[in-house]
Amino acid sequence: MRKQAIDTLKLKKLIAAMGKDGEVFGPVAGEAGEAVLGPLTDKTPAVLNFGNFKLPLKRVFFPQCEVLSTAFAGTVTEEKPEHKKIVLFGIRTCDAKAMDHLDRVFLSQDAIDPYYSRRREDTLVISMACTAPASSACFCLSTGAGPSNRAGADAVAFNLGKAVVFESVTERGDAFLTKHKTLFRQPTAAELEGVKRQEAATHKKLSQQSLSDAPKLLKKQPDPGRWAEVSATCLSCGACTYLCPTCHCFDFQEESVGDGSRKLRVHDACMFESFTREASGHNPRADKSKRMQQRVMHKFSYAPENYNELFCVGCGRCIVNCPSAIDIRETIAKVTL
Amino acid sequence: MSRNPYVAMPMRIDRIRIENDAKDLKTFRLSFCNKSDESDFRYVCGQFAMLSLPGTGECPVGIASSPFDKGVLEFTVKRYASGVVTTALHDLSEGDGFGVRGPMGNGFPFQDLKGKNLLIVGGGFAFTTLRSTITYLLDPSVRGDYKNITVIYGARGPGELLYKAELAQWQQRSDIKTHITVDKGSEGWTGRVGLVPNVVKEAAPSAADSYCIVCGPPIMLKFTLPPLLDLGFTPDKILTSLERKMTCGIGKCGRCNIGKYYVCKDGPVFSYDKIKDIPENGF
Amino acid sequence: MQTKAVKQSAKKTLPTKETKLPMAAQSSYEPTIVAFLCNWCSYAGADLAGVSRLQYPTNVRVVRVPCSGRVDPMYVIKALQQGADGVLVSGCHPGDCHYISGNLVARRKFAMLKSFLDYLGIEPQRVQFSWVSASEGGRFASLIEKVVSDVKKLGPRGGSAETFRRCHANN
Amino acid sequence: MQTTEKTMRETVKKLFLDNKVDIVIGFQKSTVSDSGRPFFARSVADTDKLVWNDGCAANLAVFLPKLFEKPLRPREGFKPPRVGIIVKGCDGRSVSGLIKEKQALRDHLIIIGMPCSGMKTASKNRQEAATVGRACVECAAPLANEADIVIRGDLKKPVKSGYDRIKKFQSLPAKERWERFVAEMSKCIRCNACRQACPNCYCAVCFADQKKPSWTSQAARLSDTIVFHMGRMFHQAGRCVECDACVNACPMGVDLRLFTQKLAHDAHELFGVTPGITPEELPMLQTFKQDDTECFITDPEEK
Repeated sequence: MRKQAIDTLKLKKLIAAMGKDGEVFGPVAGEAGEAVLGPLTDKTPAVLNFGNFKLPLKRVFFPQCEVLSTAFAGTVTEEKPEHKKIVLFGIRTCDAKAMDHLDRVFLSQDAIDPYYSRRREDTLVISMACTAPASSACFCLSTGAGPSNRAGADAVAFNLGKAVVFESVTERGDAFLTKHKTLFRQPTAAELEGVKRQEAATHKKLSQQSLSDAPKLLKKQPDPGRWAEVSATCLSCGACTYLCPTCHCFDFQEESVGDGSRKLRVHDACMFESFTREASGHNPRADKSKRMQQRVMHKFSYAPENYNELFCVGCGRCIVNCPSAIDIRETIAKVTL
Repeated sequence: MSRNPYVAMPMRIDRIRIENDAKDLKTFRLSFCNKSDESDFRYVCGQFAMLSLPGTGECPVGIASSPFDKGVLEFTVKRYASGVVTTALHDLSEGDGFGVRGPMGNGFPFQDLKGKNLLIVGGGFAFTTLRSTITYLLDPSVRGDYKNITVIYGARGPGELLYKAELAQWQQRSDIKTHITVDKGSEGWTGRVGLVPNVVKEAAPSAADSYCIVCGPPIMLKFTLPPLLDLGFTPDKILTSLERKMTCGIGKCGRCNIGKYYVCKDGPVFSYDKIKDIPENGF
Repeated sequence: MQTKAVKQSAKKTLPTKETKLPMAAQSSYEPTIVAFLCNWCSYAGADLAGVSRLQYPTNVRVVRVPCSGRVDPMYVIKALQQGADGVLVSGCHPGDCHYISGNLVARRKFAMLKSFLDYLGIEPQRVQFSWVSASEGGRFASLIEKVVSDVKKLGPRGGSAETFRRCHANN
Repeated sequence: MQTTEKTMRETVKKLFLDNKVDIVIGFQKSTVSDSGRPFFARSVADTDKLVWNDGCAANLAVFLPKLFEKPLRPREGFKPPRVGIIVKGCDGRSVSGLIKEKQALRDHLIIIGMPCSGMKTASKNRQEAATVGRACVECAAPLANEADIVIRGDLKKPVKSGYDRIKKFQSLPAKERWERFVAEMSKCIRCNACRQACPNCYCAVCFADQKKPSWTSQAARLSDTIVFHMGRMFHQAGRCVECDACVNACPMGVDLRLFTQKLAHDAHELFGVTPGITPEELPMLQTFKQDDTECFITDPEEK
């Protein structure tokens, strides 16, 4: 772990230099004024003060729809994942943490996902610590992620206004700091102190309630009636799962094109009734309370058992975007009461 | 880079056999189009594979052939009226090709079964991987590793029994005890009539030094498990195979998740003690 | 517009190479019209046109349906997506329906559909509705002529509906 | 608004005390903002949780079809629940439509009409403050006409015609209209929130989820997304009550209203039907009149 600082005015130069390592993406101003993930160029500078993207970062590594193979005249051709170097700069630490979770799934040694792994290899992730919650639904501290967590990123940046302090997390992050050492300087003692102060101040602005007990409580198998109660107003749409940075359920779809076809991998959601419906018509999760249970249990009970991590980073997207404003924290509290 | 787990290997249909009177069960015998795939495809009885039809989709099916059957794979597929892939598979003819992804899942733990008595209980269409297992166990090179083998197999009617020729062969042999039963007899049926749980109770094989492998529809499992426990089989000695809708087959897509397990990766074979407390186990 | 930006970025950074599938080469433009014809009137009308040796363009692909009321709006939408340049639905004249009122229900439905698709930007000439009776072979031939020439005038679907059509667009 | 809320709570409390309802569908305070979110009150104790404010935008009628759904194997003595529902003008129109389509049982339903003064909808982009939605600005009937109980309070002034935007869009060239439509469609991530939030989308199996035939796939391919939305929206022809439940549910801010409103406009222009208000006996597309418009019919003999 190394720390380097750069004056904010020089940031542009750094981004230009990073451009030589691959295409640089980061938060830029969208059409409606909100920050979106877009290419950073001279004309579109990074927006450093933003809440968070509407769409989760997983879509960069695990796009909503990708072609796995093409079939024509009886021959199936594999669509090989391509190499393309990317640098992600200034993304939120919760989104980076979510990538750390997805790594456990897609890069698990028994079966490595070639598409995800290729993109992950080719991408340098530099996250930026939050200085304030993006919305009142943020609860990253509760999940153990926290506004300046390092997981999933190669380096973390701290915006101190006049200067930005970079801290490497991985060897790749180290190499990045070394490569651009002419632009960086050693951080001053005041700057290092500033980083600490910023971290402490942001922590205070967040909900302190912890969810670390959730796996233990959920393991006791809450009464099905409680699940029915908390899911009563659920509409069974996929807004929560599609916008969740750690949800990774997918489906294969076949698409006929002319005389051939393509096999696609597309995002799917455990909240849809059709998700587990079998050809025989049998559906083990026909009831929406079962589906809600699956989603919550997967994040807060099964994943901790398998990976020792809550599969929730507390970004709050599912709460903000739920048409019925169902709050996952409240759901857990109610079923484990 | 290792093989892309989402891309199927091409196979060709050598033979199609209709298994039952209702004609909704067909056994496909496949051979490998690429020789290299044949040597790569190493499997254990109880594993399954995704059958992949370009332009239509995929479905998971248990491997019905034995690892000793060189160069071929067999799959018995049930056609469902609302099943897009199973219907399309049934429309294929000999000589046609489709893709196979696999082998997937864990298979039966033969290391643990060595030197034990085996009770194999099957019901209906779930008999496919059990046929694979029995064929494997009866091979002269491995038969000596196991003690007594008892098979109890039931179907709804005589016309619904799978692999009739092999069943007849097994009944002739002395190194395996076979009980075949149907829920409802028909004209010409001289065999046993009765539900699988009752036959288990009647046959009452000893649980001493034994393992039980039981596969069947959830309703059969529900009623067969209590007599097995009564006979003295402990939950860790009862092995069963679960079924779920699957997409990826490698524990990523999230569909077959029950409790902390993925049926496709951690299963489909589970010992009963692992899954008995999971409410979603289906029985 | 966030989605757009992300989609663009995804496209730029992660180009999934999509093999172009071989398509039949087209030299001069001949549109494909999918026609849903009711069994009792319009299909018989088409038959009569054939028996009477009337000439009409060969661009039309006929789907026989029991009644114009049987035509689900999804058929029309799906035909356009799958690459039809135009869609024609034709049934019995009002009052002549074999099922008494199937075509009258269809009339309401298609008044709404045509107006809606037009509003979304699909040229009205691409989706047409008409009545042809079993005795109107001549009317059928001139109907097909009109529809084909209307669609021909619009040119290949490189225009407004290109994004919609699945065959060519890699979208 | 506070007195309205109080009256509403009292009314609901009385319904429970008089044993007239089993469930009342209303609003409760959201955990992250002051706006209301759907809530099922099941007892007197729950009535104090009910809220009424300018953030109660959700259309509660969406829950009715499932509540009244007869189970596949009903237990002996099965009776559908007696449901009370808090409605704004738009929700009321949806309820009327559902009754007509036999998805809600009128005699098991107590409709509580609220005085709606326009609902603010949470902004899709977190930076912006909530504003009164277009559906409310253009609302012609803010009070439910079929209400059993009407709670008095500030009522929004109804507008005569809210179709200016439709007419303006209509006047654009076809190419521009298509481009705009495609631009909206390309925002969609196919989460199905629009469909799930729509009271009219109660089909047991949606055409988009059908596998045989497969009309469209769940793949977020633009072409399939277009088929999905064209199909879903057209299924609202003569049924859409312009409540904007789909618009409010959409996490991506797709302007579905620009298109669904056209269907409402046409239903009115072509057949004189205002869904949920016109007391016609059958849904618009299940019936006909001898003199329905023929203006769209191609006449090959016409010169």
